[in-house]
Amino acid sequence: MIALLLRDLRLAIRAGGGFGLGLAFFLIVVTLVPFGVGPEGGVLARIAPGILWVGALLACLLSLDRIFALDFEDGSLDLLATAPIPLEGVVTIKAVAHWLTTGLPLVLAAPAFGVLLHLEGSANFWLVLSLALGTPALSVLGAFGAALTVGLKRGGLLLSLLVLPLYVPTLIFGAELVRRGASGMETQVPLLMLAGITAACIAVVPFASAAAIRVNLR
Amino acid sequence: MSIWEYANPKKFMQTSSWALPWVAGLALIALVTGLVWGFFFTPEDYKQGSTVKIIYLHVPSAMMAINIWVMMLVTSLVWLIRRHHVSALAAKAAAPVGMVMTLIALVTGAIWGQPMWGTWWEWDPRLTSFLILFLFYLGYMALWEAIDNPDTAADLTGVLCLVGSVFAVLSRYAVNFWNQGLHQGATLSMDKEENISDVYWYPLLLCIAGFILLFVTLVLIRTRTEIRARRLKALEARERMA
Amino acid sequence: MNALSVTDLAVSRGGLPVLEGLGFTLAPGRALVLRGPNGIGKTTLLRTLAGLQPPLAGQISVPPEAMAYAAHADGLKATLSVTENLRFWASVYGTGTIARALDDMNLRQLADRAAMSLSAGQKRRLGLARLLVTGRPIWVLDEPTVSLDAASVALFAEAVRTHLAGGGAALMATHIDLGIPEAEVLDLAPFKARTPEEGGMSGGFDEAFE
Amino acid sequence: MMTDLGKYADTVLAAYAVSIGLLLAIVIWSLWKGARVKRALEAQETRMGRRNG
Repeated sequence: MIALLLRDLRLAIRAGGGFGLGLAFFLIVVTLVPFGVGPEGGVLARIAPGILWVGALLACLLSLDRIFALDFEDGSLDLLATAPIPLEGVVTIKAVAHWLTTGLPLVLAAPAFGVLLHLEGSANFWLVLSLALGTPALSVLGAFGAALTVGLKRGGLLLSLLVLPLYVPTLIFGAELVRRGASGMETQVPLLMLAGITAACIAVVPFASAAAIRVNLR
Repeated sequence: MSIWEYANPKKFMQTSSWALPWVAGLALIALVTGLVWGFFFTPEDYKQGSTVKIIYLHVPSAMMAINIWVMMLVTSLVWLIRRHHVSALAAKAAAPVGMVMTLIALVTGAIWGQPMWGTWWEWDPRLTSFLILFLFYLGYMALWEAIDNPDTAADLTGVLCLVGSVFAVLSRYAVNFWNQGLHQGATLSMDKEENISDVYWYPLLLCIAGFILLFVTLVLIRTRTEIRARRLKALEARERMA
Repeated sequence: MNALSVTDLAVSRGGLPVLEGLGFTLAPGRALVLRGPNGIGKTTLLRTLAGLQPPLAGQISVPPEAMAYAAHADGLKATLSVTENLRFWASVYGTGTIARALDDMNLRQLADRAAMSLSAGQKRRLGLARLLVTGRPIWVLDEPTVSLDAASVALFAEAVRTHLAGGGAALMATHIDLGIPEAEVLDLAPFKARTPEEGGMSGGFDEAFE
Repeated sequence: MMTDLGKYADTVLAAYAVSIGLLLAIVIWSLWKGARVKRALEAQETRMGRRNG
């Protein structure tokens, strides 16, 4: 399992920009939004949680189709499915690798982007916390979507259509947590919901993803 | 005789061809009667004026939008557990009907909202939930279309339906939390029978029955089509092999 | 004691039966070559044996954790070196050592090269080296010698013989000579699935109505 | 006979028109697709010479 994780991370780094690509996309979104809505600090700070969350979501979506597609094309997925690691474990590791290469960099870089959008100190804290709690769910659910579409040639757009509705609860609670945290309101409910959704996703969704992969390899 | 016998395609084709005219006829009678009754012979609401007549379309379609998804969930489960092909095809057949129902609920809601709330679209929890449900229907149908092998498609859409159901419910809760419905309750609260007077209630019941029967009719027709399409595909494949 | 035994097996591809009534056994130390024209279902059969798809009918009996499957595609990562590719599979199968596989497949000089810079034949050898590091006794190989030159085929045959001598078994599908004359040959053509009119099984649901 | 819909006539009529239009669309589509597949299947069965329906 660890070997698989190391291999995936190594592949992401060698492929060039495994870590950087999502981050660069995130930066572009954050740069473009002020051009769209105007440079007014107050407005930006108010919509910043939403922008950053939607940006994180799209950045995550960008690299989803690569989770299984590469391994499917070169035959590794067949070999992994017949290897002594349970397929559920493979799926989970793949999602973890995806999170480490896209989710984690976003979490770490989020305060910098928050500053660009005039988020204040405490809001930045909530932003990092919400992203850290929420992005793992994005990767796990994304792996599920990727597992469903792994055999398809034109899977990219379909993948987005399948995955985005699944992201709604995480997006809502994530952005709401930042908004409430920034304005000093009660944060317990969105915090618990966000963490709960992520925990439940990690625990349950890999089984569905593994089932989907098995069906696709038939 | 067990209910599972209807999962045999032969038996299903026989039974459905016998039942179809009856169900279709009843659907037509119930829908026409209910809608005519509601449209021409019910009074205006003192607050909402004649817009109250939209409930005869809005409420049944909204109910069906949700119930059809539940039906798809049940048939998907039956397919995944007992591997009855007719069940999977019934789920496939129901999805476009559900999508149209969702669309009707959304459009009538928006048209109704325009004079009532002064805006076509309000990010009201219910409307938003239906928009999300609409996306789920779209994704489900797109996945069916994208996969060539019918058994693979049935399996994958079944799994998607399962996971999607959980997230649809979760989204409903999340959306409620996100925007605590400023508008619901202010309008007619339709869930509580006692808030609706009998004058509106009876034609509404008839319309609901009509929508259900129409749905059954459509699912029977479409499932028959899907079964035939699969037989056609199998015959073509065999012809190529021979 | 058989390593692998198959009775009355039927396999399907895309919902249509392709092979039926198939039965054979494979004892330790023996090799079996499956032959047949393209499209007969060699790959489908091997995928079924490897557990990637369920059989339409019949039994496959194989000891648990005994089989190593190698497909058409080698499953190599182009950006990883030969050693890294092998190390990965060795640790997945929990065997650890890759030195012998490198020697047996004559990959020593290439050990640090990235897989993408290998020739087609060298890649194939690396794919076969992957089999060696799995440490599994039963090899299931799909077209193992495609794109290998004569010397490499001999190298492959040698590796298979060593494996068999060590009590292993090998099941190979191919339509070209493998250079292993002592292997038994099973022609799949007589097992081609019959159409329903001829008394064969139908694809199940697809055709059964009216 | 036409009931008086008052100032909301446009709204109500639009809602009915759109809904009934959508319902008709799916009904017609289902019937058309059903007929098309049925015809294609019959043609295929005839061609393969095993008409037994």
